[in-house]
Amino acid sequence: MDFRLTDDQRALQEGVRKLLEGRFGRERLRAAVDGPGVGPEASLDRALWRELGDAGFFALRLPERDGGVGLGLPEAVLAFEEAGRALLPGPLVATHLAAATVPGAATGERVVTRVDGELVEWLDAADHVLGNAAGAVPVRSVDPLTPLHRVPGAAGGDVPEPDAVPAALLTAAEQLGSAGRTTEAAVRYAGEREQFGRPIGSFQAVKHLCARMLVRTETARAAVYGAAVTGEAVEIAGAKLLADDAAVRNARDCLQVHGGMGFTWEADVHLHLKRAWVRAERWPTEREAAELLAAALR
Amino acid sequence: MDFRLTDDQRALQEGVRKLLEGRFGRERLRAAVDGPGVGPEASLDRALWRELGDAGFFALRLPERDGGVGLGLPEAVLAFEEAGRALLPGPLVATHLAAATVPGAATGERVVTRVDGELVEWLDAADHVLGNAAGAVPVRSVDPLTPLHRVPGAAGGDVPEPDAVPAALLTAAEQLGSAGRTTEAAVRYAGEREQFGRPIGSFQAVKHLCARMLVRTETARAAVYGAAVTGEAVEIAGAKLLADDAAVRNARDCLQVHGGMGFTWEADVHLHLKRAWVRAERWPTEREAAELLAAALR
Amino acid sequence: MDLTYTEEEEEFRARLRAWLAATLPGLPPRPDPRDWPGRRAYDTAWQRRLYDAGYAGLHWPADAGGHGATPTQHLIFLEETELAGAPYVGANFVGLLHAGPTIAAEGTRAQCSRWLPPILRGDEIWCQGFSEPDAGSDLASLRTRAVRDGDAYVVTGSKIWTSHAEVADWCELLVRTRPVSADVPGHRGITWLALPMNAPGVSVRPLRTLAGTTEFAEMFLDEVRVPAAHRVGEENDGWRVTMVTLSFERGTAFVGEVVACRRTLRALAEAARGNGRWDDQEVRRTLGRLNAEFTALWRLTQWNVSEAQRAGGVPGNSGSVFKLRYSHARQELYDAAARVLGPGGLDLSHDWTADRLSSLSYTIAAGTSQIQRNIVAERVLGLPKGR
Amino acid sequence: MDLTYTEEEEEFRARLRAWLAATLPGLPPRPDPRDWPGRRAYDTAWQRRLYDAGYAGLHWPADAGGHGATPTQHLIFLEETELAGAPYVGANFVGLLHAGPTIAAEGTRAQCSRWLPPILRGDEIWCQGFSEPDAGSDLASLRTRAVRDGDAYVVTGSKIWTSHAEVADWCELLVRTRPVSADVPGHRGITWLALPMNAPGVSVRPLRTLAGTTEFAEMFLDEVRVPAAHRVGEENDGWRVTMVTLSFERGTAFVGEVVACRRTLRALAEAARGNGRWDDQEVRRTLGRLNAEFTALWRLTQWNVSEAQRAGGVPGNSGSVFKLRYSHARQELYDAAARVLGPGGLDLSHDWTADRLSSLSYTIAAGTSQIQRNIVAERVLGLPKGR
Repeated sequence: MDFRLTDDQRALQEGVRKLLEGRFGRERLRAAVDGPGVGPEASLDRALWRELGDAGFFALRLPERDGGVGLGLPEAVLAFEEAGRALLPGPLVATHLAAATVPGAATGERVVTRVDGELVEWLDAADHVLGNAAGAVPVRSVDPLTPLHRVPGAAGGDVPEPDAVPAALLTAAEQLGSAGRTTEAAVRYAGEREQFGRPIGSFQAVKHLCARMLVRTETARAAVYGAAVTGEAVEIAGAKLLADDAAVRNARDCLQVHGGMGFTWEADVHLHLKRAWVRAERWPTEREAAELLAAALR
Repeated sequence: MDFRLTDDQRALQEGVRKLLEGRFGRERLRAAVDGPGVGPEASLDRALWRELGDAGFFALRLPERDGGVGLGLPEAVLAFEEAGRALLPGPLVATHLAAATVPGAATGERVVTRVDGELVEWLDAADHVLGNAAGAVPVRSVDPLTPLHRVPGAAGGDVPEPDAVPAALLTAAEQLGSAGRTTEAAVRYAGEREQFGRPIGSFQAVKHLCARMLVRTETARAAVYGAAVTGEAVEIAGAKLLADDAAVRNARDCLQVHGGMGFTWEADVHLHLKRAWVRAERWPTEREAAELLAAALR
Repeated sequence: MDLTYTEEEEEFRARLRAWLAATLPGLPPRPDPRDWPGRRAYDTAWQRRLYDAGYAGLHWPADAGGHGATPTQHLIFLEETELAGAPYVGANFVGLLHAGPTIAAEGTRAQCSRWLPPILRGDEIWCQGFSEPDAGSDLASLRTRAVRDGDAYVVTGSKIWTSHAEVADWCELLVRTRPVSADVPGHRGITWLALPMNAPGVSVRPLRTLAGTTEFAEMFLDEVRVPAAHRVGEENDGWRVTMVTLSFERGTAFVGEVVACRRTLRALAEAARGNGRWDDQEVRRTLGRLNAEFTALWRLTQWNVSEAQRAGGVPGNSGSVFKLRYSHARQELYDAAARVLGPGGLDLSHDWTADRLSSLSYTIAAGTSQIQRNIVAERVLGLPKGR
Repeated sequence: MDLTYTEEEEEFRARLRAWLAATLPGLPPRPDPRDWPGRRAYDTAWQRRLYDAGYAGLHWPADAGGHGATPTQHLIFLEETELAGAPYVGANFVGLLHAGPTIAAEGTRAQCSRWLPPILRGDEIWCQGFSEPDAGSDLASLRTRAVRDGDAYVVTGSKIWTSHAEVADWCELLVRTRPVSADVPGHRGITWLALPMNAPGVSVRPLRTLAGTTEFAEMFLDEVRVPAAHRVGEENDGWRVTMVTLSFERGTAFVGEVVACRRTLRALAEAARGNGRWDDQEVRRTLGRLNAEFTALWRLTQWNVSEAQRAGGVPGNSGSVFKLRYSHARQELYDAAARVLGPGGLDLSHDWTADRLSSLSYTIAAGTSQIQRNIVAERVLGLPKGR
C-alpha cells in the first residue's frame, strides 16, 4: 500500500496545472466571465477544447491501442481536480466519458454533453448529447460559465445509466479542486488584508475558518482519491457527497473571509460557489448520495 | 404592546430564584448528585416539595378562589425557567399541571408524574400518575437526578393529550433556564481560567463560542416568552424546539469552554447536558416539533 | 409580557391599513431595477405620498419635522407597509434613517431647516460615504482626507458600497481631518460632512456584485471642495456624531425583512407541496424549523422594540444578537429554497435564486458575523478584549 | 495511489489473523471495568501473549527490542486486532506508545535495557504525568517543581488526567527545573523523569468523569525523591525529549477506533432497521452521511500511514487535520445513535449511551479542537500567529 501519488501522477498533475495556467489563466477566465457570450449564449472555446484533446484530457483513459493515454480513474481524477481548480468551463465530464464511443470526442474535435437528472449543460454548444434531451428548455443559469437546459420530466428512475458512476467521481474531483483553490485564496487574502493594524489572518476567527476549509478539503481529497482507486459505486457516492460539501462550504467561507470584496463580481469566489452549486445538482445529489450510502450499511 | 417583564413578573422571578438558591443551592445540588439515592433509587426531597407547594410553585395558575395564586402561563414560564437554572429535580411539570385535578398536588403534599411518550420520570417517587404507566420498566437513567421508567408501546398517536401543550411550554422554560445558566457558567470560567498567560475568554475562539451561546439563549427566550403570552400550540412547539436546541448545544459548548474540567463529575455542566437530553425527549421531540411547525405553514 | 396593542396603536394600524388599501392601487408600475433615475423617481414619489398623508418621518422628533411616533408605532408602520406590499423606503433610506436623524440630533438649526424638509418630502435623497476599500470592518482606519482651506474642506479619497450614489443629491461623508498617530487613535480624527454630489471632483462608478447587479457604487473624490458650513458637529468629532445615530436604532431595523421572510417561507411550503418535495421529510422539517426560527425572530423584534419604547433606544448590543441570528436564518431560508426548487434552484428566473445570491452579503454587510460576535462577547458578556 | 497490500503485507495479515483466531477463544473473561488490578492483570497478560508470539513492540526499532515494522504493518496489526475483537492495548498504552519510544529515542543504553524489556513483556506498566490542573492546553506552563538535591530530584506538585495511575509501576513525568522568567520561556525549563509510582510522597486519587467512571486519576507529589539517573535527556530539555515521540506518530493513532466506529455504524443501521427508525429519512440519511465520513477517515488514515511509511513520521500537522475531523465525526456518530435509540438513548444500559458520554472528551483531550485549528492555521497554512 502506498496511497501517495506516484511520480508519474505528480508529473501529470503538474502538467495539467501548467497547461491550464497557460491556456486558461485568470485573465482568460475573467474574459470569459465578462465577455459578451455569457449566460445562455455562452460559447465554448473550441480551440481550447481541441488543445485539451491534444493534451489527452479526454483520451486519458482510452487504451493506447485506441489512440488513448491508457491511464485509469486515479489519473483522470487528478486531471479533473485541476480543471475544478481552474474553473475550466465546458461539458468536460461528458466529453471525457464519450471518448470511447463518440468519434471525435477523444481528440476534442467534437463536444459531447449529457443529460444528468433534469439538467443538461452546454446543450447549444454540444455536437452530441448522451441521453435524451428532447423538449429541453433553456434556463437562466446561475453560473455565468455554465449554460443550462432543463428537460422536464427527465429525472430518471433509481438506477442511473452506467456512465453515472464515473461521472459522479469526476464531478467530485472537480469539486475537490475548487475546494482546494478557495482554501488557498482565503489563506492568501487573510495574510494580506489588514484591518485593525494587522493581517486579518492573525485573528483566530479567520484562522479557524481557514482551518475548517483545509480539513474539509483534505477529507474530501482522501475520499475522492480512495474512490478513484477502488472505483466502487458507494464509495464514489460518498466522495461526491463530501466533495460537494467541501466545495460549497469552502466557497462560502472564502467569501466570508474576503468580506465585502468577496461579494463583488470581480472576485473569483462567486464563480467557485456558483459552479459548486451546479455540480452539486449532478447525480448523486446530497440526498441521493446519503440514501445510497445508507442502503449500503449492512 | 410591552413585551418586557412587568414589575410583578420581575419580583416573581427574583422570588423564585432566591427561594431556590436558599433551598436548592449548589451544595444541596451536589449532595443530591453525590448522595446514595442517585440513579434509579433517587429519592425526592419531600420537604422541598412541600416548600415549593407553600411558595405557590404548583398552584401558580390556580384561581385564587381555589387557593391558587391566580397567575398565568407567562408567570409559570418564569418560575420554570428558574427551576431549569437551578437544576431542580422532580416531576415539576406534571405536579404543576395536576394542581387543579389531583388533590394535594397544588400544595406539594402529593407528587404527581405523567407518562410522556414512552417515558415516565420519577415513577417510584410519585403518589399519582397522569396517563397509563402499566408495565413500566425501570431504566438506568443518564441523568443522575431523573429516575426514568419506560412504558413499552406507550408512544402515543399523533394527537397528544390536552396537558401536552402546556407541558411542552413549561419544559421549554426549563430548557431556557438551563441554557442561560450554562452561558453564565462558560462566561465566568472563560474570564477566570488562564492559559498562555491570559484569560481564555480573551481568545476569539472562546469568545465566539460564548457569543453563540448567548444568541441561542436570547432567541429561545423570545420564543418561549412569546409562546407563553399567546399560548398557541404551534408557537409552543417552536419554543420547545429552539429551547431544546439552546439547552443541549449550550451545555456542550459550556463543556468545551471548560476543557478537561468540564469533563469531570464535579463540574455541574454535565448535569445540565444530561437533563437537557432528558427534557428534549419529552413531547414534542425535535422531529415532532418540526413536523407540527411545517404542517402549520399555510 | 404584553403582546396586545393599545387602542391608540390599533387605531393607528387601522388608519394606515385603510390608507394603504386606498393608495397602493393607484401607484405606477415599478421601474426596472437597472433604471436608476426611474427608481429614484418612483421612491421619492412614494415618499411624497407618505409626506402628504402624514407618515413621513414617522419616528423623527416633532421639532425635526417628524411625528415623534413610538417604536411600537414604527413597528406597526413597517409591518403593515410590508404586508400590504407597499414600496420600500428605497432611495430615501439613508436620508430618512441615517443622515436625517444625525442632522436632527447634531446639526445646527440652519442645517436642520436646510436639509431635513427635503428628505421628508422626497425632494432630495442622500447616500452614505463611510466604507473604504481598506476600511471595512475597521471603519476607524478610513483614509479619505479633508484639509481645511479657508471656508471649505478639500477632500480626496475614495468610498465604496455607496448605494444610490448615481442619483443622490447629498452624501453623508466621513473624512479624516487629523492624521492617525501614537497619540491620536483612528476614530479621533474623523469629521462628518454633507457632500453635494454635484460638486466638481466627485465621480461615481457602479460596483457590480456577485448577483450581477449594481446596487452599490464606488465613489472617487478628487480635491472636492466642501463648504465648512456643511460640517455637522465639531471637527474631529465625526465618529461620535455618527455613533449617536447608530445608538438611535429602535429595534425596528429588520421589521419589514422579517415579515417578508415569513411570507417567503409560506410560499416555499406551498411550492414544496406543489412539486412533491414536501414528501421529503428533511425538506419539510427544514421548513418547519425555519418557521420556529422566524417566529422567534419576530418575537425578538417585539422584545427589542419594547425595550426601546421604555428605555429609549436599543443599545446596539441586542441589535448584534438579533443581526447574528437573523442573517444566518435568512441565508438558511434561501438554502432551503434551493432544496425546494431542486434543479430549479440553478435558474435565475426564480426570484429565490437571485435572492439567495443577495443573501450572501447578510453575514458581511453592516458588521460581519465575526465582528458582531466580538461585540456580543465583549460588550454584552463582558469578556476581556483580545490582544 | 495504491491501496493494494504487498505480498509480504498480506502474509503478515494472514499469519496475524490465524494467530488471533487460535488465541482469542482461550482468553479469560474481561474484568469488570472498575476492577483496576484485574484490568492490569488482563491487559498485561495479553501483552505477554503478544510478546511470546512476536508481536510486542511491533513498530519499535529492532535495537529497542521491537520488530521495526513499517507503518503499514502496524496499521494492519491494529486493524486486524480490532476486527477480531482482541483486547485493547489498555494499561500498556503509555509504555508501548509513548514512554517506551521516548526512552528508545533519547535514553541511555542502561535506561533502555532497564525499562524497555519489561514494557514489551507486560511486566511493568507506565502512566503519564504531563497535564496539570492549571496546565491543560498550555502544557508548557506546568508548575510541578523538581529541585536537584545530590543524586536526586525532589519533586512537588500535582498532575491530572493520569490513566492507570492506581496500578502503574512508572510514570513519565514532566517537571519544571528552571523557573519561567523573561529570558526563559515556559517550555525551556522542563525535564523528563521516570518516576517510580511506589516512591514515598506519591499519592493517587481517582478522578470521576461525567460518564460516572474513574478512567483517570489525579496524582499528588509531595517532596518525592526521584534519582537523577531516572532523567531521560538533559536537564531542562524535557520539552524537546517529549516532542520527539509526538512527532514519531505514524498516522496509526486512531486505526482501531476508526475500525470500531465503522462497526458501530453498521450496528446502528441494523438497530434502526429493527426498531422502525430506518423509515425516518433524516435518521437514515444521517447514517448514510456518516458512512461517507468514516470511509473517508479510513482513507485519510491510509494516506497518513503512506506518508509516514515513505517520509518517516507524519508531521503532527496531518494528525491535527485528522483529529479535528475524527473527533467531531465520532461525536456525531453517538448523536446519531441517540436518534436511532429514541427514548432508549437516555438508558445507560445501552453501550452507545455510555459511549456518547465518553465521546464528549474527544474535542477536548490531547489538544482541544480550538488548539488543533490554531495548529492547522499556523503550521500548515502559514497564517500569522495571533497576538
